[in-house]
Order: sequence, then structure tokens, then C-alpha cells
Amino acid sequence: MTVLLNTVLILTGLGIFAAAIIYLVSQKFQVVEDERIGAVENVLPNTNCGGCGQPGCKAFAKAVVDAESLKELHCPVGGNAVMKQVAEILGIAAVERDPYIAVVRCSGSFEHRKKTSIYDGAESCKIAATLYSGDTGCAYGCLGMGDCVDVCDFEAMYMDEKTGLPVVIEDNCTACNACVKECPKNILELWPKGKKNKRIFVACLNEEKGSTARKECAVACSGCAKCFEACRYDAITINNSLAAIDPEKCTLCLECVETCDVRNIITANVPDEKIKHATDHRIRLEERARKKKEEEKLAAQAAQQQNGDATKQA
Amino acid sequence: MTMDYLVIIVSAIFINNIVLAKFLGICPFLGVSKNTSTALGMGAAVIFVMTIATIITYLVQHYLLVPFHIGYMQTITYILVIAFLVQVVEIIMKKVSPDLYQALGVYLPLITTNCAILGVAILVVQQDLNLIKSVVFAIANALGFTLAIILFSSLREQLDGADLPEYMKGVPAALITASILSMAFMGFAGLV
Amino acid sequence: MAKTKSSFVNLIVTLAVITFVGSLSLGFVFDWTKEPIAKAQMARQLKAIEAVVEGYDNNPVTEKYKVVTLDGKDSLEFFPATRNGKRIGTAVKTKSGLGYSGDIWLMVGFDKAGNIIRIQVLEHKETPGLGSKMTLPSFLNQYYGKNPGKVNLKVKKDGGAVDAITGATISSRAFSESVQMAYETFQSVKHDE
Amino acid sequence: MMSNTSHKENFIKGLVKENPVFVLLLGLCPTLGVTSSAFNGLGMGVATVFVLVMSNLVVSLIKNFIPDKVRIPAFIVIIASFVTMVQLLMEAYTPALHEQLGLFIPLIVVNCIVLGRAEAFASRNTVVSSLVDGLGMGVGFTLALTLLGAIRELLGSLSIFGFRLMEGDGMLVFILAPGAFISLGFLIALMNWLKDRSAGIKR
Amino acid sequence: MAMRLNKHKTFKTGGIHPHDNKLSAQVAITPLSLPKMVTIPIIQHIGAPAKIVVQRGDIVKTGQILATHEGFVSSNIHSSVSGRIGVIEEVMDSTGFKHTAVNIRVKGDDWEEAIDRTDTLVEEIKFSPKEIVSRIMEAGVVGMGGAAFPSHVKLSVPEGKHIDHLLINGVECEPYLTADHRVMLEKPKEIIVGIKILMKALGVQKAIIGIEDNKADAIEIFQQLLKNEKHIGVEALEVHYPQGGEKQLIQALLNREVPSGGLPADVGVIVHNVGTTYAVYEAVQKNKPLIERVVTVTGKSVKQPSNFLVRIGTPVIDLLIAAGGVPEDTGKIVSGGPMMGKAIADLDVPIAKGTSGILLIPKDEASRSEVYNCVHCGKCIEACPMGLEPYRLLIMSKKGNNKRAKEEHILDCIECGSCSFVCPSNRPILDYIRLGKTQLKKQKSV
Amino acid sequence: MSAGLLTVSPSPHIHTDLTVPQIMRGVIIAMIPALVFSVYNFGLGAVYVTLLAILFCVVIEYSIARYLLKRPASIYDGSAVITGMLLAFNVPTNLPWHIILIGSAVAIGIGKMSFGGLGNNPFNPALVGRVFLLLSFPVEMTSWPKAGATWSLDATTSATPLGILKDGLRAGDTVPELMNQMPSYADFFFGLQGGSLGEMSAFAILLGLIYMLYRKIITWHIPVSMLITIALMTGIFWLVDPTRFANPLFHLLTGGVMLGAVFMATDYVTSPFTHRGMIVFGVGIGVLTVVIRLFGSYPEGVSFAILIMNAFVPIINSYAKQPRYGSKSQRHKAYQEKLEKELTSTK
Ligand SMILES: Cc1cc2nc3c(=O)[nH]c(=O)nc-3n(C[C@H](O)[C@H](O)[C@H](O)COP(=O)(O)O)c2cc1C
Ligand SMILES: Cc1cc2nc3c(=O)[nH]c(=O)nc-3n(C[C@H](O)[C@H](O)[C@H](O)COP(=O)(O)O)c2cc1C
Ligand SMILES: Cc1cc2nc3c(=O)[nH]c(=O)nc-3n(C[C@H](O)[C@H](O)[C@H](O)COP(=O)(O)O)c2cc1C
Ligand SMILES: Cc1cc2nc3c(=O)[nH]c(=O)nc-3n(C[C@H](O)[C@H](O)[C@H](O)CO)c2cc1C
Ligand code: SF4
Ligand code: SF4
Ligand code: SF4
Ligand code: SF4
Ligand code: FES
Repeated sequence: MTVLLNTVLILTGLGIFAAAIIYLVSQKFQVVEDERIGAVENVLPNTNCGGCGQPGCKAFAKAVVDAESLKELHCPVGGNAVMKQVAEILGIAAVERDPYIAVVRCSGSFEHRKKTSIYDGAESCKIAATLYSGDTGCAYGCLGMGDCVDVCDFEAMYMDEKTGLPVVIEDNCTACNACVKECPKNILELWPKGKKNKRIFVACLNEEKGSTARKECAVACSGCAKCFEACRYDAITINNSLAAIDPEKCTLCLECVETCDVRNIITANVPDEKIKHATDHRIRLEERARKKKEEEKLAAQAAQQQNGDATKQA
Repeated sequence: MTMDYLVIIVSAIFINNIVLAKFLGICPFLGVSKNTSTALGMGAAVIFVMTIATIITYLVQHYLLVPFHIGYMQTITYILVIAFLVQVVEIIMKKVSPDLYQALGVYLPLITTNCAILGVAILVVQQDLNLIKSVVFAIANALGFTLAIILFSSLREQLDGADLPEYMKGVPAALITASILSMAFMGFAGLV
Repeated sequence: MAKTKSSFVNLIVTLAVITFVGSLSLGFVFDWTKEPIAKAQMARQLKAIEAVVEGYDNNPVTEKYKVVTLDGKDSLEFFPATRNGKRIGTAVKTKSGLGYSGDIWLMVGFDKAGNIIRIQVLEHKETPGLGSKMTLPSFLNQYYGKNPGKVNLKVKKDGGAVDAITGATISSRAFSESVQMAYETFQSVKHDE
Repeated sequence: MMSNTSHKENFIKGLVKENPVFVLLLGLCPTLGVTSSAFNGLGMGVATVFVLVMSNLVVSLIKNFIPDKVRIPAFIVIIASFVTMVQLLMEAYTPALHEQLGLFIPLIVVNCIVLGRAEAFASRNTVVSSLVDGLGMGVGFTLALTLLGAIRELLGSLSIFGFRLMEGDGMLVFILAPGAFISLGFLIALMNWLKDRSAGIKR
Repeated sequence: MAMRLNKHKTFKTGGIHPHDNKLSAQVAITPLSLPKMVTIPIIQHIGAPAKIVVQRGDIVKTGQILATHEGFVSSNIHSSVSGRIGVIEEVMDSTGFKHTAVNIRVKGDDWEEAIDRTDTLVEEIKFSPKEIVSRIMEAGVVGMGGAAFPSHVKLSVPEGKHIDHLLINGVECEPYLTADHRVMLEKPKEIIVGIKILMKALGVQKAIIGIEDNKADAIEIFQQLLKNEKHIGVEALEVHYPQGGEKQLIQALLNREVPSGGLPADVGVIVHNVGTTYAVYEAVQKNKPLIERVVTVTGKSVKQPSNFLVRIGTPVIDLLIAAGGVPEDTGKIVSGGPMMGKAIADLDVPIAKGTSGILLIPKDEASRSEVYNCVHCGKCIEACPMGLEPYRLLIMSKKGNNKRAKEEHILDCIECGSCSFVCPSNRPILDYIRLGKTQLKKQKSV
Repeated sequence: MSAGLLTVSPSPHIHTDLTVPQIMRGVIIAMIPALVFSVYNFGLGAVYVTLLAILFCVVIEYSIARYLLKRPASIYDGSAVITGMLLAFNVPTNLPWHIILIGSAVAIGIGKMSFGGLGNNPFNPALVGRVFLLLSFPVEMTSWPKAGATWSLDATTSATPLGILKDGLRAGDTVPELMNQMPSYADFFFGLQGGSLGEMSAFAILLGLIYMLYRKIITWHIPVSMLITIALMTGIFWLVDPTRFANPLFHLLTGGVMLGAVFMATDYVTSPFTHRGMIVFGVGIGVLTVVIRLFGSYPEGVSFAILIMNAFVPIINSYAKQPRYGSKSQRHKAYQEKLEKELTSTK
């Protein structure tokens, strides 16, 4: 029985002693740290991809807690869902952002872009880009060695062996910006995912004049401005013989798509009928406009004639 | 006399290396050995805690457990004392020396659950060492741990630059490395 | 559910309660297992002794005594085996530190004349598959019935009569050496009662 | 947190998806230290299951009464109590196994799985799911240890659970320390591969 | 393993010994006939592009200025021919990128009057140091040893720096190239005058011409001519690539080490190439801007390996035709030497001020062979003349760890290519080092 | 343009002839003398074991690369052949085929391919295989056939000189007594001693060394620093007590010292990069070898010593660096002052 007593006394004694000391010590040596940092970190995806512009998820957590505002800070991987949770933790208003996705702004596949030399350096777009402007005529196009694919942490990209161009897998891309930063030719761009994931963009960056550009790549944008004319919303601009669509202004009317004679306006998640429909619509509109113009012309002529007649009469 | 200490030291560091031969403290050995600087931090923390813990548990053993005939309470009292000790050290260090805390403190909680500490404390009793020998034994074992983890982390750093087979990346390759390391250390057999 | 705050009283009370309950239940378990453990330990020792000297009717464990070795550095435990009060043999617990790794503990049974009856390996850390083969009859049989005073029990390599285990001369040597020590210690005292 | 997943899933995850040894890489010391034979592995596993289940149970019962500051000491005392009980019980009723497992029984206390589960799971979940979790993890641990033990025993001494399958000596290394590391290394690689394969990932 | 009794000086750290293959060493310099058309890029030097001062349709004379320097670190560009200015457009030059260039359709050979076109040696130096520097600047002289750094900048030593040695780089350590060698053989006296001009401009008392001992004839000529010169020495150097690198040359000749990130001026030295020195002579004494240069055309399959005196802006193809045409088996064409030159992708690339040679490499040697993993042989470390650890720099740069790479002194790399040359695993070491350097510089400029 | 598309790549555009396969071929050639001596000593067994080990290593590397890792087969670089050969050189000539198979599988499978193949392995593959076998099959690995042109496969076994020494010392004999039981130094030098296949003849191995030095495959740093260390350390012990410790010549000529120093410690992949590092490495191996030989329970320690030092290589690499160009001006005050003087004197 003494053993039992000893056991109980000693262990309980040790327990009480330990608790007392821990209490005293922690009182004396208290260090306060914002608990919300940990809480925020917990809801973040913790992939540490750096897509938010911070060096890692922990840094992001610290930054939001310090900033007490979500205006500047957004986690592209977690998206609005995560940012809502973060906002809850901090007790501030959530800021919604349109989801983005990476798009490939080059369509110069092997068949369209002939090789002009054989690159034989290290397998890396960045290295090739420091050496010369590329192994095809086009100095703006994709170099095709997949640096972008290598940096994607989300397995959202692969190189298409037939075209030699990278492909973004829509469901995996988190718009983390890694590939955009990596590409030495700035082929990749973050683009609003669009309503119901529909979007259109010009897949070319060639700034050469039309004839030169087409010599370099059969599907290059020649800056012909047909799309520019087709757009009723001023969403298309032409600079340096290159068309560009402003996603903010674009209403996805799709009327420009078929005006491009090399079909370099790329659509995503848009059924062909819709494009056809839009094209028909555009043609009808154009027809109508033409007719209207003609009528106006006729009317004007008629008016003139009338006027003439009138003056004659007068 | 000095021979005894030499034997203890050589044996603990090389022959019966706590990690490579006795399988204690494997979790931090694998977990905190991705680069040399953290390995160093862990090593230093282990040396520190192992020494203090051994002294304290030695006192507990000889002044509480033995006189009161409750040797069977060894495990529970030891671990309570160690957990308590680590926590107190951590709290104090955080406040008093944030630099040191940055360097060592982050490893301290890991150490509470490190078999090596408790293992050494129990081994000391099993081998019936006196206080000074216990301390030497503890330090030598901690040094053995540190040696192993530093060697190991430098090897892993090098492997980082290598293109390992996909499924060997990380822990499997580390374990194979550990196995070869432990084979190599078997060459010291019979040294003492 | 709100967590309990880390106030002084709370800390003390929780830890006190937990340690109290823990130690109390442990104490009971200890009490409960005390006897079985003691029994198990006794059974183990007896089993070892029984394996090296047969047919006794006393309890050699309770009658054990210690004898200092010839060089005076150590002392061995002797377990006297008696039948009807008459000494029929002695089990000697001996060890060698010269093994391949760690100590080797043996129980050697001697008859009154000092012939080896049987040997039991109590504990060893030799390499499985090598040194560990010393627990096999093929190796142990070499010793049975021999009198270390008459037969040289060293391994053949050292000029003795024992075939060492292949690849484990060190273990074999240590084994022989500790048997020899047991024998010499056994011979150094009189065992008349 | 876990209440919406079924207990079955909760149990199964410990076996494969979150296997403490192969996936979480916890409790590696006993995993390597006692698995020189299948039987030892099994024994160690069973002892750990007991501690794991009991401590998960108790921790989840009293989780709300324990202030943060003494959380770790409190949990550890609970765990250590069960460990000591196991120790005493084994010494009394399975003395041979107790001797084989040696130092590693008291070390169950610091086995990262036990404290890890208490911290990460039991202290946040209901009693029943903590129990199931402990059981799943424990069984997963036992399976892993037994498998590893069987492999090492087979390669090292050409037997399984003590039954000799073949005459002759195996590869001694597998019973020694290096063999433990090698076997575990390749087992984990194999698990990684299986995991990817079952997820349909090709690399 | 050859044992040489009178061992010549060389640099201490690293270095390699590629076959020197100086096929055109005995071929005298011949002027190339005037091209029909030249394309003159307005940036052929390190620094800011020059500003164009002519327009399409203008008629220009040989030696007339086309573009003036913008800022101090820049260089004038002169017309190398007479004729009519064609389009001014972006063309691919020997850097592999497009730069603005002036096309000129050649008509006749009508020179600016102020230029002295005779061969007479003008020894007397009439100009003050200031005037020398300004004449060099006006003439658009840039370094012809490779980097094409505007020479007048080098001659304007910053305050607080003291220069005690002028080193003349006649090493030409690149295999195949012989342009400097031929200039030294054919214009030694002019070079000596050039050296004196440079010494005067810098105010130094001591000049040394460093020449590798595979050009014994050049060494001998200078030794002859300089017998009575106290202030100008000639030093034979053991053949050892990259002895021509200025840091290596300084170590070889003076046993001084330019500190990391520093300039030769930090250890009291200015280095000029022999070609540059000749251009300086012509600029100062003959008032002739840098409009032509010696270019070696060479390669194992080239019919007539040659050294041509070429007008700047001449397309490469003209040189190749003059050297016997493009061999069937050509796989790669390099502008410059095989170690540091740039491969060009087409044959219309114009010759620039810095183009020292055109090397044709046969198909079977044109592509790199199979790459293995690094076998840790340490040969790259042994070879690196800067004492760097190239294998490590490769790994860091590949992983994008530019900070570590900087700590490992990646910016000290002189891009000599020794490491890639020796690597038995054919690893693209220098490719990645260059990438790392570019990215670091980009980071710095951001 | 007659030439077709031109190749474009960054400089340099030329490359040395000494590539990996060439180097490996050179090493194989350098090992042939040792093999020849072994055949002379042990007969066909040597050929049999060597061929078997090479075959196993190559086949295993091929299979792992192709079918497990799904990478291009890497065997054409020749490193697997070296591993096979050196594994064979490190085992007795009467080893059963299944043990050779296990050894090859461990060397290639565990020692090399599980790290990703050539260039990635931190430890010397042949030695990993060898030590694995030694630990797994101590009996088979330590019974060597008698040397001296026995042309049958099951010759009587004999101990190595080092084994005789260790056992004798344990049994209480003195070194001079034991020396009398051993072959002469000339026999050691030309390989008439018991032991593993390729370690017999110091002479043959030195031929290989000279060849590799001439071809610039290896540098002198590792072998020389290692041999000198062993000679010095054993020399000191020998001078202190010649009855307990054998002389340096004995230690240099017996066991795997020569083989290890020339072929195994010099393996590029598992040794340091810089000359300084190599010397540290060589000295380390030397010290460990002597410690194990003189004080451990293994009679021979070269394999273990090399493996242990392999583990130190990354650390050595990060400290033993080559002097950098330009660091002189930061390191040496004297140099700075001299330069200062030179610069001001001409002012
Ligand atoms: C892994 C390993 C374990 C060994 N274990 C033992 C052992 O337990 N007992 C022993 O006597 N020798 C052991 N040895 C062998 C000794 O090192 C030594 O080689 C042997 O005792 C030589 O004796 P022999 O003459 O019987 O071959 C072991 C060797 C190895 C490689
Ligand atoms: C950005 C830059 C700035 C330089 N500034 C100077 C300078 O101020 N003074 C000078 O004498 N040389 C200067 N140099 C020239 C270098 O010292 C060197 O001579 C030139 O880069 C050519 O060397 P290389 O052909 O060995 O590369 C500068 C070079 C560069 C690239
Ligand atoms: C690796 C390397 C090799 C060089 N080789 C030579 C050479 O052989 N001859 C030469 O004149 N310049 C060579 N240079 C250029 C010199 O470093 C230095 O820029 C030049 O001599 C300065 O003179 P400059 O400004 O008149 O060109 C080399 C540069 C480097 C980096
Ligand atoms: C000088 C030299 C020595 C080598 N020594 C060994 C050796 O000891 N063991 C081995 O497996 N491979 C050796 N190799 C081959 C190869 O480098 C080795 O297999 C690599 O470790 C495989 O990655 C050697 C190669 C060279 C060039
Ligand atoms: S595709 Fe680009 S933006 Fe999308 S996840 Fe991958 S790297 Fe990030
Ligand atoms: S998009 Fe850019 S990074 Fe990707 S393959 Fe093309 S050039 Fe390379
Ligand atoms: S290229 Fe750079 S790293 Fe390579 S050898 Fe030359 S200086 Fe060294
Ligand atoms: S030369 Fe090549 S193989 Fe050798 S160490 Fe350097 S990078 Fe590695
Ligand atoms: S079980 Fe994790 S450290 Fe031992």
C-alpha cells in the first residue's frame, strides 16, 4: 500500500509542481503574437506558389493581417472561396475578383512556322532566348521548350507534341502567374476566365508588318484590322500591326472571330454554332448597315436631286 | 578511468550510433535533415536538451524512484519531467533570446516527442552509470545524433540536385542513404 | 464549447487531477501485476536452471549465493540443486564481455565432479545467423559431459578441442572462455552440503 | 470536423491513405527497431494499438477541460499511464515478448503517432470518431510493422513468423540496422507508386 | 606532357589546351573586293546605340559619319563605303537579335578627303593626350579583342586611379583565329606607334605586348623592332586558353589579380588588343575612322582559309564566297572563335567592328553530343580560370537560385567556355551560367 | 545556301575528346593488368566471377533503367561494367553465382539506380555491393581460395595476410612470429597472396594507376594522400611497438589498400571535386582504414573507410574550395601592400 501511496503522492506532486512552474514562467515570459496569422495560414492552400506576389503562404497571411484589408492582396489559387474565409477571420469585407486563367498567345505551330535554324543549346526557352530570337523566322513566337510547363506547380500545362506549343488545362490552372513570369517571350498571359468560362483572345504577338509577319508564320496577325472594324464595342485595338482584344470591353459577341482570315482569334468554350450564329448576325448587320448606307445615299441623292429640282424650280 | 570515458564516447558516436544502430530519434532525423543549417540547429537543440534531461532524470531516478520503490513509474515520471522541461525552456527562450529561439527553439517541441531523449535517459539507468558518466554518455549520444544528422543532411542536399527516380524522391532515398551510412558505420565494429 | 482558460488554478487542478488519476490507476495495475511478474521472473530463472541440471526438488533460486571469481574482479551467481537435501549439481550463471557485440550470459550446469551437464544461453546480442548459432545443439553438444579440467575447451584455432561456429570464432571463443571461468570459479570453492 | 465522414472511411484511411508509417512517416523508431521478425512487429503493433485507442479515448473525453498551457504535459501523462500499464501487463503475461521489444515499449510514449493523434485528432473530435481513428491508425501501424517484419525475417533468415521456409542462411543485413532502412525505403517507394497508380497518375 | 626547358609565363588559375588549328596563320591579309551592299548596325559596341544622322536616299562617302554617339559610353558609326542610303530597318545582326541598321547601296569608292589613305608610316605624335582621346572617340574605335567596348572610355581613367602599365593583347588564344597574328606580322611598326599613342594618352611609362609562343614569328619581329625601346617590352607566353582574357593576361604578365567586380584599372592596368592599337594608330595619325577590319575566314572544310581586310557591314556570305564558297558539309557558322564566338543563323549577317573571324564547322562536329549527368569529375573546376565552381553554378542557375549563385560569384565568370569544353558529360554549363548572369543583371536593373 | 539549316547553339562550339564513355573505357583498360594477374593466380575462377559480375551489373542496370524508371538505357556509358568489374575484384574467386547476383543487384539497384543512375549516387556502388555481401554472407565472403595457379574451381581456402595477422594477434602471437608464416614482400607486390580477386598484385594496380594518370583520367591527389597517410600512421604505430603492429610496407601491399586507393576512392562521382578536397578525402580514408585495421574487429577496413568518407564528400565539397581569381587581393595583406608599392613607385 505504501507503494501506491508513494506513487500517487510523487506523481501528483510532480504534476502540481510542473503546472505551477509552467504558469509562473509563462506569466513572466509571455510573448504575444497575433493568432490570426496562424488562422489565416490554415485556410490558405499552402502551396507556397507565390502567385499572390508574396514569398509564400505564411508571408501572405502576415501581410493580410498587417494590412487589415484585402484590396491589394488576393490568393489566386484559393480564389474567392478562400478569400471569403480570410475575410471572415479578419472580420473585414471580402473583395471578389474575377477568376483568371493563363492563355497561350501564340498559334505558330510546326506546320505554320518553318524552322530557319536548328537550336542545339540546353533545353530551355530562357537560354534560347538569351542566344537569339528563335529557331523560326518569327522573333515573337513560342520557343517550344516548355519552361512554362516545368514551373507550373499544378500540372496545368503540357507541351502539345504536334504543334510544339504549350496547352493550359483549364480545370487545373489556378492563375498563379508562375508560367507568365517564366516565359521569356511573354507568350502566356493571365486572362479573365470569362462568363461561363467563355473567352476570346488573339493568339499572336508578332509586331512585324503584315507581309513580313506572314512570311515568318502562316497564321501571324497581319494587322489587317478586319476584326477591328467588326467590333462594335471598341474592344479591339491595333498597335504595331498587331490586334489585341481588351477583355474588359469585350462583350463576347463573337462577331469578330470569323473575320480573321487565319482564324487567329481563339475562342474557348464557345460552341461553333454560336460563332456561326454571331458571324451570320454580323453579316446581317453589315448587310443592313450597307443597305442603310445605300438607302441613305439614295435618300441623300434623292434629297439632293429634290433640292436641285427645288432650286431649279426656284 | 579516462579509458572508460573514451570507450563511452567512441561507442556512442560511432559504434552504437543512436540513429544508425539503435534506431532512436528517427523521426526528426528524417524530418529535419533537408538542409544542413536546420540539421545543425536540431543537433544543437538535441545536445542541449539531452544533457539537461539526463541530469534531471538521473536525479529523479536516484532521489525519487529508487528511495520510494516505485521504479515502475520510470516512464511516466521521466516523460513528464522532460515535457515540462522542454516547455519551460521554450517559453523562456522565446522571451529572453529571440535569436536563439529562432535558431533552436523551433526544434524544441519536436524534441519532446523524440525517442532519443527518453531512450538515452532510460539507457543511462539500465547501464547503471554514475552521474558524470551519464552526462558524458548523454553528450556523446547527442553528438552521435548530430554527426549523423549533419552528414545526412549534406547528403540530402546533394541529392536535391540529382534527378532521383520519381518514387524515390524524399524519404525513400533518404532511407536508402541512411542504410548505406549505417552499413558503413558497421566497419567500426569491435573498435572498443 | 469553450476551452478552459490557462489560469493558475486551472493549470494546477488539471494537471493534479490527471496525474492523480493516472498514478492511482497505475498503482492498482502495479499491485495487480506484481505477483504475476514476480512469478514470471522466477519461472524464467527456474526454467534456465532446469535446463542445465535436472531432477532437483528444492528451489535453487531462493537458495542462490555468490562466489567471487579467481581474479577477484567479479562474482558469479551459484544456484545449488539438491534432491532430498543432497546436492546433485550446481547451476552457475556466468558471462563474457568478449563477444562480438555485448555481453553473453550463460547458465552452466555442473555435476559434483565438475563435469558439464548442460549449458543454456540466457542472453546474448550476437549477430543473428552467426554468433547466435551458439544456442544450437550442434554447438552446445560439444561441451556436454566434458570436464573443463581435463579437456581443453578452447576453440581449435587457439589449440583447443572445440569446433568454432563457422564465421563466428569470436563468439565461440567468448563462449568457451566464460564456461572456463564458471568452471574455475566452481572449482575454487567446496560444495559439500 | 470529421463528423460528416463515415466511421468506416475514418477507419480505412489509417490503413492505407494515411498510413502512419508509409504515408505520415510517424513512429519510425519502433518501426525500424523491432521489426527484425514478423512476430515482434505484430506484438509491438498490438501494444501500440492499445495505447493509441485508450489515449485517444481519454483525450477526446477530457479535451475541453485542459488549458492550452499544460496540454502537452497532460496528454503525455495520460499516454504514459497507459504505456506503463501495457508494460506491466506484458511483463506479467508475455514475458518473452516483453524482453524482445525491450526499450521500445516505454518508448511508445514518445512514439510520434500516439502524441500526434492525440494532438491532431482526438483533441478536436468526438469520442467515437477518436476511437475509430485510434483503431484505424493503430491497425495501420500494426499492419505496416508486421509487413516490414515479415519481409526482413524472410530475407534475413528465410522464415516467416518463425517458420523456416528454406534451409540455409538468409541475407544477414536484413536483420541488422541497414536492412531495416532499406526495406522501409523501398516499401515507401512502392506505396508511393501504388498510390499514384490507383489515382491513375502516370509519371 | 611535353617538358619545356625555358617555360614561358602563363596565368595561374585553371585554363585549358584546345587544339589551336590556326589554319590561316601563313595566309597574308588580302583586301576583300567591295561588296554591292552593306548593312551597318548602329550598335556594334557596348553602351548606348548611336543616333542616326542620315536619311534614306542620302548619298554618303566612305568614312562619312552615319550615326553619332549618344552619351559617353557609346561610339560613332561611319559609312564604310560610298553610295546611297537605302532603307533603315531592323535586321538580324551577329548577336542573333534584330537591331536598327543602315543599308547602303555601294557606288564607287569615294572617300572623305580628310582621311590619309597612304601607306606611309607617320611616327611623330603631334597630339596632346586630350586630343588623342577625342580623335579616337570621333573615329569610333572600339575594342577589337571581343567585347567591342568603346576605346575612348577605357582611355579616360577615372579620378583617383593610377595606371602604371599598358598591356597590349596579342595573345589571340582562340583556336582558328589568326587576324591579330597577321596584323602583328604585317603592321608591327604601326602597332608600335599605336602603343606609343596609347601610352601618351594614358601617361604610362611601361607597356608590354603579350604574345603566345605559338606565334614565334610575331614575337621575333617585335623583339627586333623594340630592341632599343626601354619602355615597351614583349613577353612570350605559354599557350594556354583563355590567356587573352584581360584578367588572365594581367595575372600572367604582372601577377596581379583584378578584384571581383573590379576593372583592370583597379590594379593599375589598361589592356588593349593589337587590332585596336592598329585602329588607334590609323585614327590618330591618319584620321581614318574604324570602317574596316581584318577578319579570319576558316574551318576544317574551308577551301582557302584566309584573312581578309573587310569593310564593316559586308554580309558574311561575301567573305565565304571569297574563301572558296560554303562547303557542302557546313553545319554551323560561328562569328568569332570556337570558344566564345556566336553561332549565326543565316548568311546575310553583316560583319561588325567586333567580328574577328568567321568559322565554319562541319556537320558532324556541329551538334553537341549526348549529355550525361554530372559525374563530379571536377574537371570544370580545374579548368575555370576564375576559380569558380561551374557545376554548382549550373545547378543553382537551373533551379533559379540566383541569390546563391551570386554568392558563389557567378558574376565573375568571363564566359570563356572552358568549363563546357572540358566537361566529359557534355553538360551545358556555360549556357546556364549565362542565363543566371542575365537574370541577375535583370534583377539588378529592375 | 548549300548547307541546309544551320545549327545554332551557345558557345563554346568545340569540345574535348575525353567524354564519359571514353573515360570509363580508360578505367576498364587500366584494370586489365590486375585481372590478368588474378587469372594467373586463381585460374579460371577469376574470369568466371568477373564476367558474371559484369554481366549481372549490366543486365540489371539496363532492366532497371528501361522497365522501372522508364528512362533511356544508360549502360553504354560503361560505368556499369566498371562497377561489375570492381565488385568482382572485391570478392573471393570462389563465390557462388547467386551471391554474385545479389551483390550486383545491390550495387546497381540500391547503390546506383535508386539514386537515379550515373552521377547521382552518393556512395560507391561497387563498395555498397561488397559491404552488403560482407555483412550478409560473412562466411562465404571471407573464405578465399589459395593463391598460386590452382586452376580448379574448388581449391582449398586460405586466409589473407591481414586475416592471419588479426587472428594471430588475438590469439596472442607477436607480429614477427606471424610474419614468418606469410609470403614474402615480393610475393605481395606481384600478387601471390590470398585475398579477393583484384587486390592481389600491387604491381598490376600500379600499372593501371600510371595509365590513368597518363590519360589524365584521374589526378594523383587521392591515391597519394591516402597511401602516404596509411604509411605514416602505420609507421608510427610500428615504431612504437613492432611486436603488436606490422610495418607500413606490409599494410600498403596487403588487402585492398592499393585497389581502393587507385580504383575505388578515385571514383569521380563519390569523391570531392577539388584537389584540396581530394587530399582531405584521401587522408580521411587513410586514417579510418588504419583505425579499423589496427583496432576494429575487421581485419580489413578500406571498403568501410571509403564508404564513410563518401558520406563526408558533400561537406568536404562545401569547404574545400579552389582559390578564386581575385580573392588574393582580399586574402593577402602582403600582396595588397606590394601592389600598393608598385603602383606608387611609378607615380
Ligand atoms: C555483420 C557481421 C556480424 C558478425 N557477427 C559475428 C558474431 O556474432 N560473432 C562472431 O564471432 N563473429 C561475427 N562476425 C565475424 C567476425 O567479424 C570475424 O570475421 C569472424 O569472427 C572471423 O572468424 P572466423 O575465423 O570464424 O571466420 C560478424 C561479421 C559480420 C560482417
Ligand atoms: C559595363 C562596363 C563598364 C566598363 N567600364 C570601364 C571603365 O570605366 N574603364 C575601363 O578602363 N574599362 C571599362 N570597361 C571595359 C572592361 O574593362 C573591358 O576592357 C571590356 O569589357 C572588354 O574586356 P573583354 O573583352 O575582356 O571582355 C567596362 C566594361 C563594361 C562591360
Ligand atoms: C575568355 C576571353 C578570351 C579573350 N581572348 C582574347 C584574345 O585572345 N585576344 C584579345 O585580344 N582579346 C581577348 N579577349 C578580350 C580581352 O579580355 C580584352 O577585352 C581585350 O584585350 C581588351 O582590348 P580591347 O578593348 O582593345 O579589345 C578575351 C576575353 C575573354 C573574356
Ligand atoms: C576513376 C574511376 C573510378 C571508378 N571507380 C568505381 C568504383 O570504385 N566503383 C564503382 O561502382 N564504379 C566506379 N566507377 C564507375 C562510375 O563512376 C560509378 O559507377 C559511378 O559511381 C556511378 O554513378 C569509376 C569510374 C571512374 C572514372
Ligand atoms: S498554367 Fe500558369 S498560371 Fe496556370 S497554374 Fe500553371 S503556372 Fe499557374
Ligand atoms: S510559352 Fe514561353 S516558356 Fe512556354 S514553351 Fe513557349 S516560349 Fe517556352
Ligand atoms: S565560362 Fe565562366 S565558369 Fe566556365 S570556366 Fe569560364 S569563367 Fe569559369
Ligand atoms: S566537368 Fe562536367 S561532369 Fe565534371 S564536375 Fe564539371 S559539370 Fe560535372
Ligand atoms: S518514433 Fe518518432 S522519433 Fe522515434
